[in-house]
Order: sequence, then C-alpha cells, then structure tokens
Amino acid sequence: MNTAQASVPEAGTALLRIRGLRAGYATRGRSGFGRRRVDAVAGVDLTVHAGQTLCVVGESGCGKSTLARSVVGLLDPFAGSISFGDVDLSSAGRRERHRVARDLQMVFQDPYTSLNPRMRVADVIAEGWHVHRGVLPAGEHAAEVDRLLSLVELDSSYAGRRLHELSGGQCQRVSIARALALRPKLIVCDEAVSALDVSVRAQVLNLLMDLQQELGVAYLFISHDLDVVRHIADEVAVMYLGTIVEHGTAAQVFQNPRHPYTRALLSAAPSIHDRPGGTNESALTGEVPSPAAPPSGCRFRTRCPIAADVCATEVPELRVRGDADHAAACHFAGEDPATGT
Amino acid sequence: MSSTVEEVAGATEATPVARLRGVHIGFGAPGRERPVVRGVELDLVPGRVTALVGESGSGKSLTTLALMGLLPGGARVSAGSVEIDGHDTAGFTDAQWRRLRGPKIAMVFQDPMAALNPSFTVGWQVAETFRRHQGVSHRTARARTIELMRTVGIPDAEHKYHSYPHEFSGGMRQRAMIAMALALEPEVLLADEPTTALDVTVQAQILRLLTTRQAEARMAMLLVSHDLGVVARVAQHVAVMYAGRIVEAGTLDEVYTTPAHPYTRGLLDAMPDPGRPGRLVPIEGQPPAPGHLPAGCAFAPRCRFATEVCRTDDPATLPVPGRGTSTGHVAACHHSARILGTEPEARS
Amino acid sequence: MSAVTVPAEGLAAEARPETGRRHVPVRVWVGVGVLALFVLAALVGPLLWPYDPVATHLADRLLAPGGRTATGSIAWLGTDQVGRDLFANLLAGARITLLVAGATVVVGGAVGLVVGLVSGYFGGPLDTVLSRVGDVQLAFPSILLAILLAGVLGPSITNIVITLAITRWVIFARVVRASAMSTRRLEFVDSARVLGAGHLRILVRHVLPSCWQPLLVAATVQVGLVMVAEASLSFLGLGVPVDTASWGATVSIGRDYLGSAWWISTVPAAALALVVTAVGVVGDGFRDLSDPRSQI
Amino acid sequence: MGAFVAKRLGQAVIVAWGALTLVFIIVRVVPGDPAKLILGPDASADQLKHVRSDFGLDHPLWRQYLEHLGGVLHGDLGDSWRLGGSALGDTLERFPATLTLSLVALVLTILLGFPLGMLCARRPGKVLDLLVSTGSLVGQAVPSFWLGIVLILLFARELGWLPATADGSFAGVLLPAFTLALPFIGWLARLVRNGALEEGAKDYVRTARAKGVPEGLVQYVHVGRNIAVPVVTVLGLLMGNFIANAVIIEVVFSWPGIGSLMVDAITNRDYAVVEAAVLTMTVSYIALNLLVDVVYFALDPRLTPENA
Amino acid sequence: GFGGGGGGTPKGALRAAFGQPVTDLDPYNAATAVDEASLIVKRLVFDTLVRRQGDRLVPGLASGWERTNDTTWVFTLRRGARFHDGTPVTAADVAACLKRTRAVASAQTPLWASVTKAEARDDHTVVFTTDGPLGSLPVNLTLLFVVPAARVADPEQKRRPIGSGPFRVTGFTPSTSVELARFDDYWGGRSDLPGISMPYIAETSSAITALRTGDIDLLWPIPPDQLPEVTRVKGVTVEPVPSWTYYLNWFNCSRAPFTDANVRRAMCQAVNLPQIVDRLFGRGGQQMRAPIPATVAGYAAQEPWTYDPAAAKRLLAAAGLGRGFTTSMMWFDATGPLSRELAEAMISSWADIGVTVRPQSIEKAQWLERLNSLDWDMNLQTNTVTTGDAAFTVGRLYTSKAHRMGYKNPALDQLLARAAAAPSGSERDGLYGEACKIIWSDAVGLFPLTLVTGYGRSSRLTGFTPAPNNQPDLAAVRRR
Ligand SMILES: Nc1ncnc2c1ncn2[C@@H]1O[C@H](COP(=O)(O)OP(=O)(O)OP(=O)(O)O)[C@@H](O)[C@H]1O
Ligand SMILES: Nc1ncnc2c1ncn2[C@@H]1O[C@H](COP(=O)(O)OP(=O)(O)OP(=O)(O)O)[C@@H](O)[C@H]1O
Ligand SMILES: [Mg+2]
Ligand SMILES: [Mg+2]
Repeated sequence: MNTAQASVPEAGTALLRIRGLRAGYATRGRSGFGRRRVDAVAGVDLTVHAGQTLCVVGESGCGKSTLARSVVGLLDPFAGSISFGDVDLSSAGRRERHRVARDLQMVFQDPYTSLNPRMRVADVIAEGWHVHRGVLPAGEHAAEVDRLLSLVELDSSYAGRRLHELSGGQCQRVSIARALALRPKLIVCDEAVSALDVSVRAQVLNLLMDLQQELGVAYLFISHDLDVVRHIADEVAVMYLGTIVEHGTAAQVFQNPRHPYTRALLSAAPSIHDRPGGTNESALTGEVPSPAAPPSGCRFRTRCPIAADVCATEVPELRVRGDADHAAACHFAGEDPATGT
Repeated sequence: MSSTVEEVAGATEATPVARLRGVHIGFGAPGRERPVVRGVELDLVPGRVTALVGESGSGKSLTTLALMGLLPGGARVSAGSVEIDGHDTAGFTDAQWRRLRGPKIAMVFQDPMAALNPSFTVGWQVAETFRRHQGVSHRTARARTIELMRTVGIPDAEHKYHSYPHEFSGGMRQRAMIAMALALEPEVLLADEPTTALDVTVQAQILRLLTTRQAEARMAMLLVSHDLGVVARVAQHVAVMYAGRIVEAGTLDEVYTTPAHPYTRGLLDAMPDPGRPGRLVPIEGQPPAPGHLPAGCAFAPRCRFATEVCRTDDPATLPVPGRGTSTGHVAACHHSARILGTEPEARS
Repeated sequence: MSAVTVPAEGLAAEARPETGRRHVPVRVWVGVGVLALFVLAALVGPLLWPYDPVATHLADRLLAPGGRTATGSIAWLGTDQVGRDLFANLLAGARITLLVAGATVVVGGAVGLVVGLVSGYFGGPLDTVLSRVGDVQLAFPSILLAILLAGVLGPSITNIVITLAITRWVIFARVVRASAMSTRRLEFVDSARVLGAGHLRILVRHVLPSCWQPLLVAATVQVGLVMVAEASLSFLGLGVPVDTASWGATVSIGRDYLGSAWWISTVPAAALALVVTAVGVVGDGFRDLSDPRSQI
Repeated sequence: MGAFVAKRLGQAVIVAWGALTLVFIIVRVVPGDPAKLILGPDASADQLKHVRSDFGLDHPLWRQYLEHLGGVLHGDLGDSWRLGGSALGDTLERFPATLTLSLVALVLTILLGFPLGMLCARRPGKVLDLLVSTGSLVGQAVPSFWLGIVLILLFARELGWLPATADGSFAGVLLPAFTLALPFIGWLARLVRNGALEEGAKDYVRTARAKGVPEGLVQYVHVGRNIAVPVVTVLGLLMGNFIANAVIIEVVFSWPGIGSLMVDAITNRDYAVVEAAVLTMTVSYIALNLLVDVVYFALDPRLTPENA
Repeated sequence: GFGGGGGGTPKGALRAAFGQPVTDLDPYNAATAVDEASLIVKRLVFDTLVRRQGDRLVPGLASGWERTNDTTWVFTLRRGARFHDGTPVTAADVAACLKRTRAVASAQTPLWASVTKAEARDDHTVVFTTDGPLGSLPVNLTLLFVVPAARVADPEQKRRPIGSGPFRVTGFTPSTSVELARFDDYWGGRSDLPGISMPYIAETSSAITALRTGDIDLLWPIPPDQLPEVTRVKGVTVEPVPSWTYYLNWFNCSRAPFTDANVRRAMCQAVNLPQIVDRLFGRGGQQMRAPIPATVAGYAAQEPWTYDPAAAKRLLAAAGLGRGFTTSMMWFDATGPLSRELAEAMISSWADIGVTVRPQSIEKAQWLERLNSLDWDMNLQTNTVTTGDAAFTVGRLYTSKAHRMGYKNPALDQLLARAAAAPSGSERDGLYGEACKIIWSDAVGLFPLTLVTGYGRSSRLTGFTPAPNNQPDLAAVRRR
C-alpha cells in the first residue's frame, strides 16, 4: 500500500479505548415470557495502542467474541463506551460509524463461514470498495486486488477462484486481504487462527506479524490458545466470565501470572515439553458458570483454589499490583506473588 | 513419570491386543478406489498409550474406526489386516463384532454432542451398554451406571442420570462418553480427539481422567489428536500420520526430541515456542488431496530435504539409522540420517 | 385442491449418495426431456393443429381414440362430448395450463420472495405482522379462498393466476423467510456489516443469493401443485373461461364420461400427471444437485 | 410449557380473528345477493327488502361486522338462510364426518407410508426407492376428483368391492379416505426415508454401534426416536391438509362433511354458513398446529420455551 | 355409522336419488318454496288439499271442494286424517298454513297474492276468499302443505317436520340425505315401503355406479349422455318422460341489436336445432314448438324455425348487420344437463352467419344478479313450469311489467291479463295458445328443447309412475 505509511498513527498512541463496557444478549426468561439481559461482557476496560497487539485470552464462553462484536459494532453495548481514535462510537451517527468502519476491520474464526461462499476471491476482497465509494476508483480494483493477494502471499491467479476451491489457510489469507483492503488501523481477530492446522497456523501468524511490521496495523487478537498469544502479544488481557482478571505485557502475564485463574490456565495448557505423568497441581475443577447467573463477589471464586470468605462478598478490583501496568483482579494477588512460580 | 517409562519398557515385549498390519483403506468401488489410508502398521499394547498425530484429513479417524469395524459406508479395508487378540477380523460377522465392541474394545468420539443421542437421557445411553452385554435388568443397569458416572467425575450422578445430553456441558458430555466406553472395562480404548472440543482447563481434567483410568486398568489406548501438546502430556508412543501413511513412529521422546522425518520436524518447528520467539517456521504448501497423491514420497513437494529420489520412490518405513532396531523408532524417509544430523532451522 | 401445503422439506434434504454427487441421474434427464417436449408442444402445437375451443362438430361426438371423423381424418386421441379433437385440445390446453402454472409461480414467488426476504432479514415487529398474515392465509382453507376470489374476480386467465398466486405466496414467503433468517445469522453477513455495508447491499448481495435455491425448489413443487389446483378450480366450476382450453377444464368436464368415454378426461389427466411428475423429478434432481458450496 | 401454550393460544386467537375478518370481507365483496338467491328471479323489490332486513343485510357493513364479532364471542354466527338452523350448529353437526374421513386417511397414510419409507431407506437408490419417490410425485400430480371417480368406477363398478357413495358403513369411508390419502402416502414415505437416511448418518448412530447395540435396535430405537419428532409434526400438518383437501373429495363422494357444506354455502351465498365453516376449519387447523407444537415440545427434549 | 346415511331408515327402504340436493324441509321456507328436490320430499311428508294425478286434479286432504261464487271456494276436509304426532288435521290448521304462506316472501308469493283469507268454518270446512276470480286456486293448492297450526313457524320443522303425509322424517342431513319411515296411521292406507332413503349423489359417475350396483333403486334424471349406457345395464329399467323443464335462450329485447325482431329471427334461423337436439340430447330432449313444453296446459304448437343460414344472413343484412356483430351469452353450468355443450353448439352455429358470441359461463349468484338487472345480451337457462300450467311461465314472465327480457308488447299484455282471469277450459287454453304464437313469432327467445327426464330404476320396482314435474309419487312404489 503505497500511501499506507502516511496513515499509520504514531505507534503507541491509544487507538481503541474501551471503558466500562457491558454487552451481551437479551434472552427470554425461563418461563418463556419477559426478557432477561445476560451480560456476557460485564464491565471491561481495555486500550489498544496503534501498531500493537493486544491479546484477549480466556475460555469458551467468557465473552471474548461478545467483546469483539461490540467493538466492530455488530452488537450494541448495554453500557460503557468504546471510542476509536477521536470518535466515540456509542454516540456516533451513522455516517461517522460508516467512516470508522474503514479503519476498524475484523477477521473471523472460520473463513468458510465468514466469507460468502458464492463470491469470487476478487469480489470478496473488493467488496469494501463498493461499500465505501471513493476509496478506490473502480478502474484500479483489479490491480489492487492483485497487490493485496501478493501481500498475503497468494498468487494473483486466485483472484478468479471461488472460495470453496481454496484451503482453510488460503481462505483465511483472503479474509485478511479483505480486511486490509480498506487500509484499517485496527484489525480485530476473533480466533483467527484457531481453526487452522499447526503448519498453516504458523504461516498465518507469520503473515499477521509481517503485516504489522509493514503497515503498522494494530490487532485486537482474541484467542484461547496460550502458545499463540504468548508468541504474538504485546499486551495480554485474561478474561474470565465477562471480566478482565489480569492485564499486562505478555512477559508480565506469562512469566509472573498474578491471578489464580491465569496460573491455572497456564498450567493446564498443553505444551510439547510436557511428559506423561507430569503433574499439574493447579488444574481447575468444575466448569465456567453461566454468565446469566454469575457468582457473587469474585466471579472466579467457585473454582478458585485460594478462595476465601471475602471473595464471595467483595468484587475484586482490577488494580495494578507490583510491576507497572501489570494489573490483576484478585484480593490476594498483591500479597502472594510467589504462588505464581 | 519414571514409573510409566519403566512400565512401557517392560511392555514392549507384551503381545499387542489389537494391531493393524499394512492396512489400506479406500473409498469407492473395489479396483477403482481412492486410497485414503495406506499401509498403516500399529500395535496397541496393554498399558500403553499410543498417540496418532497428523493434520486434518490425514486419515486418523478412519484408521481408528477400522479398529472398531465401523468404517463409514463406502469405505473398506482394501489390503492388510486388522487383528484383535491375534484374530484377523476380516471375516467377522456383525454378531462377532458386536460382542467385541464394549467388552474388548471401546471408543470415545470427538464431538460428544453429536455422538450422544439427543433424544435419550444420558443415563439411559450409558446403561444401554450394560443391558446389551450383560443382560441385566434396568434397575441393575441403572445402579451400575450411576456408580460409573460417579467414577468418571459426574457430580450428582443420580440426578444427572435423567438429564438429556443438551443439558450437559461439553466436559460433562465427554465424561459421559468416557463412562460409556469404560463401562465394560475394555482392553482397548480408542479416543478420537477426545478433547478437541473442550477448553484447556476442562481438557486437562479429561486427559487426567483418561490416563488415570487407562493406567489403573492397564488398557491399551490409542489417542488420536492433532495437538502435539496433548500428545506430549499423555502418550508413551507416537505415530505421525501424513497423507494416509504413518511416516514416523517411536517413543514420545524419540519422536519429539529427535524427529527423523521432515514432516514431524516441520510440525514441531511450526509450534510457537516460548524458547524461540520471532517468526515461526511453517511447512510450506498443503497436504495433497486424497486421491491426488504425487508420485514418490507424498511429502516431497513440501519437503526442503527432498531430492530426485523422493519424487520417484515412495520411501519404505525403516528403523531410524543410528538407533538399535529394538527401540522401534521407525521413519519413512529416504533422508532420515541427514535429517537427524541437521539442526532445527533458526528463527529470524 | 390436493395442494400440499405442508413444506416438502419437512425432514431436510435428501441424503446424498457418497459418490458422484455431481452426476445427474437418468430420471432427471427423462424429466427434462418430457418437460421440453410439452413446452415445445405448447409453443408450436397450436400453430400446427389449430383448435377452436367453442367450435362443435356434433357429428363426431365421443369418438374413441383412433376413430374416424366425419371429414375422414383420424382422431388419434379421440374426440370430446361435442366432437372436438382431443389431440388439438391437448396442445391448446398445454399452452394455457403451462402459462397459468408458470405465471402463478412467478407472481406468487415474487411476492413471497419480497415478503420473505424482508420478514426474515429484518425480523422484529414487521416479521411478526407478516408472519401472522401468513398464518391467517395458511389457516384459511385455500380452496375456499380460491372459490371466493374466483367469484369476486370473475372468470379469466389473469384472475385465475391472481387467485392461485394469492393462495401460494405464503409458501414461498415461508421458504424464503427461513432461508433469509438463517443466512442473516451467518458470519459472512456480519462480515459484510463490519465492512460497513448497508441493509440493501446485504439483502441483495448476501442474503438473496442463498434464497434462490430453496425458492426454486419450492417453485418446482408448486408448479405441479398449481396445475392440479387449476384443475380443481375447474371441477368446482371456477376454472378458465369457456372459450379457453386447459387440461384441468377438460379433465373436469370429461369426468362425467369416465364410465362411457374414458378418454376425454383421461388424456389430459395423464398429460397433467406426466408434466407434474416431470417437474417434480427435475425439482428433486435440482435439490440433490444443489450444494451450497458449488452454488453459483 | 404453560407459558408456551399461552403464547401460542394468543397467536391462535389473532389468526382466527384474521381469518374471520377476511371471510367476512370477501363474502360480502363477492357479487351475488343472498336475498335474490332465496327468492329467485321473480321476487319483487319489496320482498327482497324484507328478506334482507330479516338477515340484517341492510345494515351498514361496519355494523354488520361488529354484530358479527359480538355474535362470535357468544358462539353465535347467525342463522343459515338455506339450511334453516344456526350456522354454527349446522357446521359442527357436519364436522365429525370430515374428521372421520381425515382420520381414516391419516391412518391409511401412516400404515402405508411409514413402513414403505423405512423399506426405502434400507436400500436407497434401489428399485423400490425409485418407485416410491416417483410414485409420490405421481400421486400428487393427479387431480383428486379424477382419481376419486376412477377409484369409484374401479372398486365399486368393476370389482364391486366397495360402495360408490357414503352409505354409512365403514366400507363407505375407505374409498374417499384412500383418495384423500393417496397423494400423501408416497410423500410420507419419502419423508421417513430421508429422515432415516439422514439420522442414520449421524454420529450417535456410530456410538450406538460402538456399544455393540444390534442393528435392528439401532434403527428402530436410536434412529426411530429421532425421526419421530419431525414425522409427528408432519402428521399434524397432514391432518390439517386433509381437512382442507376434503372439500373436493367430499363433493365427489357425496360425503356429508364440512367441505361439501362450505362449497354449497358459497355457491348459495349463505354467508353465515360460510363464516361458520371457515371458522371451524381455521380453528381446527390452528388447534392441530397447537397440538403439533405441544407434541413436538414433549417429544424433543432439546426444546425449551426459549427456543421453541 | 359414518356420514349422514344409515340412521333411521328401516330395512327394505327404497333408496332413491334425485339430481339435486334437499336443503330444507320447512314447507314455508322461502328458499325452497319451488325447489324440486325438497318438493319431492315434502309431498311424502305433508299433505295438500288437492293433488295432481297425471293431468287431473284429485282430492287430497280435502275430500271435495266447490266454488260457491267468483271469489269464494269451500273445501271439505277428510275425516280421520292425523298428523305424525297423532293430532287430527283440522280446518284451523289449513287456515293457519295459508296465513303463514302469505306472510313469507317466496317464489310462491304471486300464487297467493289474490287469496285474501282462509277461514275455518268448522273443524272440517275451510273457506278461501279471493279478491278476484282465481281459476288456478285448486292447482295452486297442490303447493300448500298442511302442518299443525302450532308448528307453522316452528324452527324444528326445518329438520324434523311434522306433517300428515304417508312418511315421517327420521333423519335429515341437508344437501346430503333424507331418511323417511312409513307413517302407519296414514289416512290413505299404509304404503308398501317401510321407508324411503334419498341420498344426494353429486357426481354423475357415482350415481350411475350406485344404480348399477344396486346401492340405489331409483335415479333421476339421468343425464342425456348417460341414457344409452344405463339402458344397457341389466336389472335397470329406463323410463324417459318429457318433463315440464325446458331450455330457453332469451334475447335481451331492450338491447341492440336484439331490439330488432328480425335480428332475433335471424338468430333463430341460424341454429340447426333438430341436429343439435338429436345429436347432443338424443332421447334426453325434444325439440320445442312453443315457448312452453308440449305437456303443459295452455300449450299450442307453432311452426318451427327452419334452419336456413342464408336467410338469416339476409335478415341481418337487411338490419344493417351484414358483417355480423359481436354479442354474448350467459348461463350458469348447473342450470341443466349439457348446458355448456348446448351453448357451444349454438355459438358455433351463429359463428357461421358471422355473429361472434362470447360465452359467459358464470356462477349462479352472479347470473341471478345480472338476469334481473337485464345486464346481458342472451341468457340461456332451463325453466320449469312448476304448476304444469302456462300461467306459471307465459303469464308471469312475458308481460311488459315483468320486464324479464326487455320485451314490451301491449297486445300480449292484454291477452295474458284476459287469460289469467279466465276459468280453466278451452277458452283459457286458446288465449295462452295465442300468447305462445306471439312470443314465438316475435322471437323473444330461442326455445331449443324440452328435457326428457330419464328415470332409471331397478327392474324389481313396480307401481312407479314417471312424472313430468320430476316429482314422482314414491309412496306408490312397491318392491317385487
Ligand atoms: N446470540 C446469543 N444469545 C444469547 N447468549 C449468547 C449469544 N451468543 C453468546 N451468548 C452467550 O454469551 C456468553 C459469551 O459468549 P461469547 O461468544 O462472547 O464467548 P467466547 O468467549 O467468544 O467463547 P468461544 O471461545 O466459545 O467463542 C456465552 O455464555 C454464550 O453462551
Ligand atoms: N465418509 C467419507 N466419505 C468420503 N471421504 C471420506 C469420508 N470420511 C473421510 N473421508 C476422507 O478420508 C480422509 C481421511 O479422513 P479422516 O476422517 O480419517 O481424517 P482425520 O485425520 O481424522 O481428520 P480430522 O483431523 O479432520 O478428523 C479425508 O481426506 C476425508 O476427506
Ligand atoms: Mg468466540
Ligand atoms: Mg478425525
């Protein structure tokens, strides 16, 4: 992208700011009457800086996708604010949102379902230019498609193919090219590599990192795969049942996890260096409670190995404890950093 | 950890309960079939967990199903033999197979939601195993089921007996599947990606459950997975599958620390590793579509070690050079020796 | 009206054979052949064998197939109760019958498409209202609606098309709605929305294409049913006007002669059954063939 | 469950009201004056006026409509001018006949269609399967009145097995019921076949086999239970269809049901009876749908009020 | 049992199917006042003072009557007549019935317009007073069904009426079937039949099949095209009888070009009636030679129109329509057998002289609307002389006042007025004959044929007399 460099914001400035976000779904009550709000995201503060990667990790159902969908405007939040650059999305009008859409794109988990299977690769990539007229004159579409394809390391002969003729990895590249077509400043990746096989996953991860280097694009990268997160994250936020329980740089979170949940997660994650019979003491029992009926106090207390009485009554605040910028939401995070090692 | 290794060492001599010998599986009419699994050799030995790893579509599930005699319609074993307790199962009748499934060999499937019948209670489905094989009354079957459900860690089993699968969480469903498989204390347990659909914390629980049970009953277990981490955590033996062939097999340590096949090597390199930040080293290209295998070694087009011979001759599965034949570390590569001598590619 | 209003896709699609799913079975080709033949007959037949629906040749009444008429020609399919040649009648009837069925399905399909799309895509109160209207339409005995409408509008081909289309639109609307609703939930729609695409674009570019296939499958079912429904209207005396020939009308008029001159009613009934079956076979084949991934 | 039924009932009332209004409007838009039909062409203007006022036809439409709605709430749909009695009474008197016909047709459909479908599923693509799938199309392609008469000629005239008309015996119901059922037998068979094939390919079937469950039980217990849900639904809809389709069959076989009554009433502009018949049919259709929903609800454990 | 049949019919009952449904049994229901199907049943369930036997009027409930002056008739009731509920029939009942029938607006109303009152002089004598001479009173009285005075307005009468006739109603499903059982206390003696069942069979094929298989014993009218087939059936006897029902095709004389009598005559000449009647109806129809059937009182044969297309063309040319014209013809399908075919045949004939006729087969309800508002060019229909008397049709339909086909002729009006006042006899017949001549030669309509009712009956029945009014006396039938 020849003009891309000019539009890259200075690395490190806050690009996306999420404050007190509550979002979720209205479901019918048990009786079938009335509506009940389920806060799948229950008060989240996050900031993504230009040119950086913020990873959100957490188990299934903890609200990662809900967060992502709120950010890109697929879901109207119940409360809180999301601002992108200098635009407050919650109060922005249609036109403003439309303009922001160019800077804020998304790559979904499953490329087969998130791209219209009836379209050709070129049309998939070019769709953004039809939606945002004036971004690129129609005459230049073909050339730009070729350029984007080569950017995601696909041969330009793919332009005329239909998606079902492509492999999963190739499809995901197309998906990335489509997101890049509007030269966004931020790409939200919701489990963008989770459906891929190991070797292909490596290719796509490399691509994402390369693109960040070249184009300065920031990522809000959502994943449940700790290995992947550790590999590409600048910052990490660990999510549990709709809230952020720990937040810090990748090094801080992985090397010195402060929240018992993070620690459990790390020890549960399989690694090729594990061996049979290896013990993982802190493996959690039980499963994530439903966001429709979250536990009182600390949401993690029902599975927490170190829960105490206070946890049932007081909601722990996400506070910086110890190192700069390394925050955790645990009543005992400050006192007992040693348990993490 | 050390105890299991010793067990394994002792068990190498033990006779396998189930084994696959040069098994070929193909789809389509005899003669014109599309080969999907090609010459698989696999021994399932009591007390040992063998893992089958490989990318999606490499033929892992079909191999497993062949052991159960449950190949999908259209697929059949076109060559080689599936042996259980030393008997070739080729001529088995339905009734013979039925007697084996459950008491001798049992299976845990990948997607527990789909693998459970949505219209019956979980308890009923587990109890059915008892009723079919032991001819016991509903009441007895129920008592045994509840007991069993407790052992696999389903809390409040009495009550949960009457729940339907959709009322269970993913982890609980998988526990129910495991209960069903373990009901008759089979000698062979097949687990096809038993934790793929689950979260890490739950995955850890399920893996622990499986390995404990396996070790207690000294079952022969085949674990199918594409997750090298999971395999590392539970298996003593590993077989790596690529395009329908087992390209490398051996003990976990042999395969993971000194891979002799470029594909195994590629897989390991492609894993993000905290020790090696920066760009990952992917295997370029894609696996061949079944039925469109290249001549020679199926991996050759993606292999950076490939030479002329690789494009013409499909390598035989041979003991890895430099190790005693007794270790059982085998690989199907013309260049195993060269690969063993090369350092992993450095990361940028 | 032996119209099946039960959705034909009650239990999802036909299970496909494992191999050769792109292979078109012989019976589908036979169906296509039969249809082509009848369409051709409808187009050129009346030019070659002209037919006057009100002319009578009383001397040639009730001739059995192969009988010789007063003018010496042979009535290969026999003559009717006023001496008209049934072969010419068949050709002329083909034209009207196919026209009525085609037009009805097009009109009903178009209305159903629009209603279904809007209803399924936007959902909410609009959907509720449209769905209730559809419920009323479905709960209302369609034959009765047809009788009443035919009475209100009077006999004419256009009015029959309108009448039948009014009793059909809801079936198309349901099919399209279901499809639009499930498409709306698909991720690629989200993906387009993230791109900033508006409703119109999403409707036309993303939702509509996935509705064509079920719509067409429903249309093949309905084409047949509409032909039968048209015959039923004739039976109730509300069919095409007297001065037009249609298969349904001939089947209906000839039924009193089934005991003595069976051919009057049986010839067009057989033609009707043949065409409707052929349409059905082609529709089935189409459904089997259409795999969303290979769908253009 | 209660809330679910309550909600459906609410919808049902709306739909019934819609149908009622629709028929009220259409019946009055259709050209034709009941008074003239009553009195014939020789009636004087005075006589006509007299009759019109007898039936309340001289009131403004909105008033007729309100009175009509009020009447409906009291279960009174007015009197039939042709049959004399209360329109609703006349209609309900006829309803059992239609119900009997439809029920027998339903039983015939199930008895023939279900096993046929299971047989087809056993060997898909084979001769029987092709026959049934083509046959199901042919069945729907034949106008029912033609079929009815042909069956009468065949079974009553040529073979003499069954009576040609409704004579009150059980044999008398067989021909009309069979005519009504025929188009749907193949249709149900295909539905069952497709369901059996589709369910048979699901993972849980493999699980059952992996447990060592004999094949027969796998098919009839594990698969059968799962196709029961959609099949039962379809049977409810089918019953609704039978009631609606009975119109023509009833005319052909002189069956004293609600369908022939309705056709007669329309031809004679017997407003009250048309309205009563439509209301009865609509309500029975709605009731059947409700029943289907409830049965579905009971049969499919996955359903909750939320996703129903 | 299923359906409406069965219940209440004794074993050995006669099963008789008529071509139209019985919808109602209340003798004073306006809707069925002249409906043939219900009249058949009513004649079995109720008595009338006077009855028709062939061409003659014979005593019914009345054992005799006399006309005491121009406007007064005295009827003496038979002793011993009882209603089905056991109460005796009295003069007061008759008087109440007349009152009731006058109160109800129906197609019968014109018959009773000039009968001012009926008084019961004693239990067995009833006196009718008219406001002018009314020769047809006895004939009209064949339509006054007698019911108990208390029940004249009883809604129960619609379904389970009480009368004094030879049969009582045991089951009735409107438009479907009527079940009758013998009334053992009937004054005229017990019928031979234990009961009568009258199912309505809508489909011709079903009905004929039922007759063939013995499901029914009697079927009428058999459609003309099915007569040959039924005639061939063993065990079935077919008896055709010219009926009082005939086809007419009126020209709308108030609408161009039919305002011109010559155009109407041209239309009549253009149709080859002998051929159409013969080929289409065969034994089922007879070409007409007057505007009323030959069996009706007041009939006078006219010179039939000769089939002469050339002459017809000349007439048209003379009327300035040498190049033909376009017009339309309306009818409703159920009006009579082969109506559509008849229409098509005539339309084909007219096409030969350059007249294009658009066929308009419409619903009965719409047909009625258009008929009375004269919103048509030509109207094809059947008509029945319900009383068997020219007064019923000729006298009623062709006056200028009636304005039924837009024909206005003061001379005819005068003639008809005189005929109406005349007592029955040759003078009256002569007057109606003259009226026939005017209507015929002025070509008010084209009168193609009288329908012949084909009665198909099991050969085992005896005592059956086919009736021209389609209302045979079923009580007299016996089974061999
Ligand atoms: N459309 C919906 N309606 C109601 N509840 C929903 C809906 N989508 C998600 N939820 C619920 O909201 C919660 C959060 O869901 P979300 O999809 O954000 O989780 P996630 O972290 O993305 O999980 P996964 O890793 O499985 O994708 C879950 O409990 C889920 O059940
Ligand atoms: N029923 C079937 N019909 C046709 N081909 C099939 C069928 N089942 C599997 N295959 C093919 O056989 C090959 C091997 O399938 P298999 O399911 O054994 O792979 P796998 O290694 O288990 O993959 P995954 O990790 O995705 O489960 C695949 O290429 C697949 O396309
Ligand atoms: Mg998610
Ligand atoms: Mg698999």
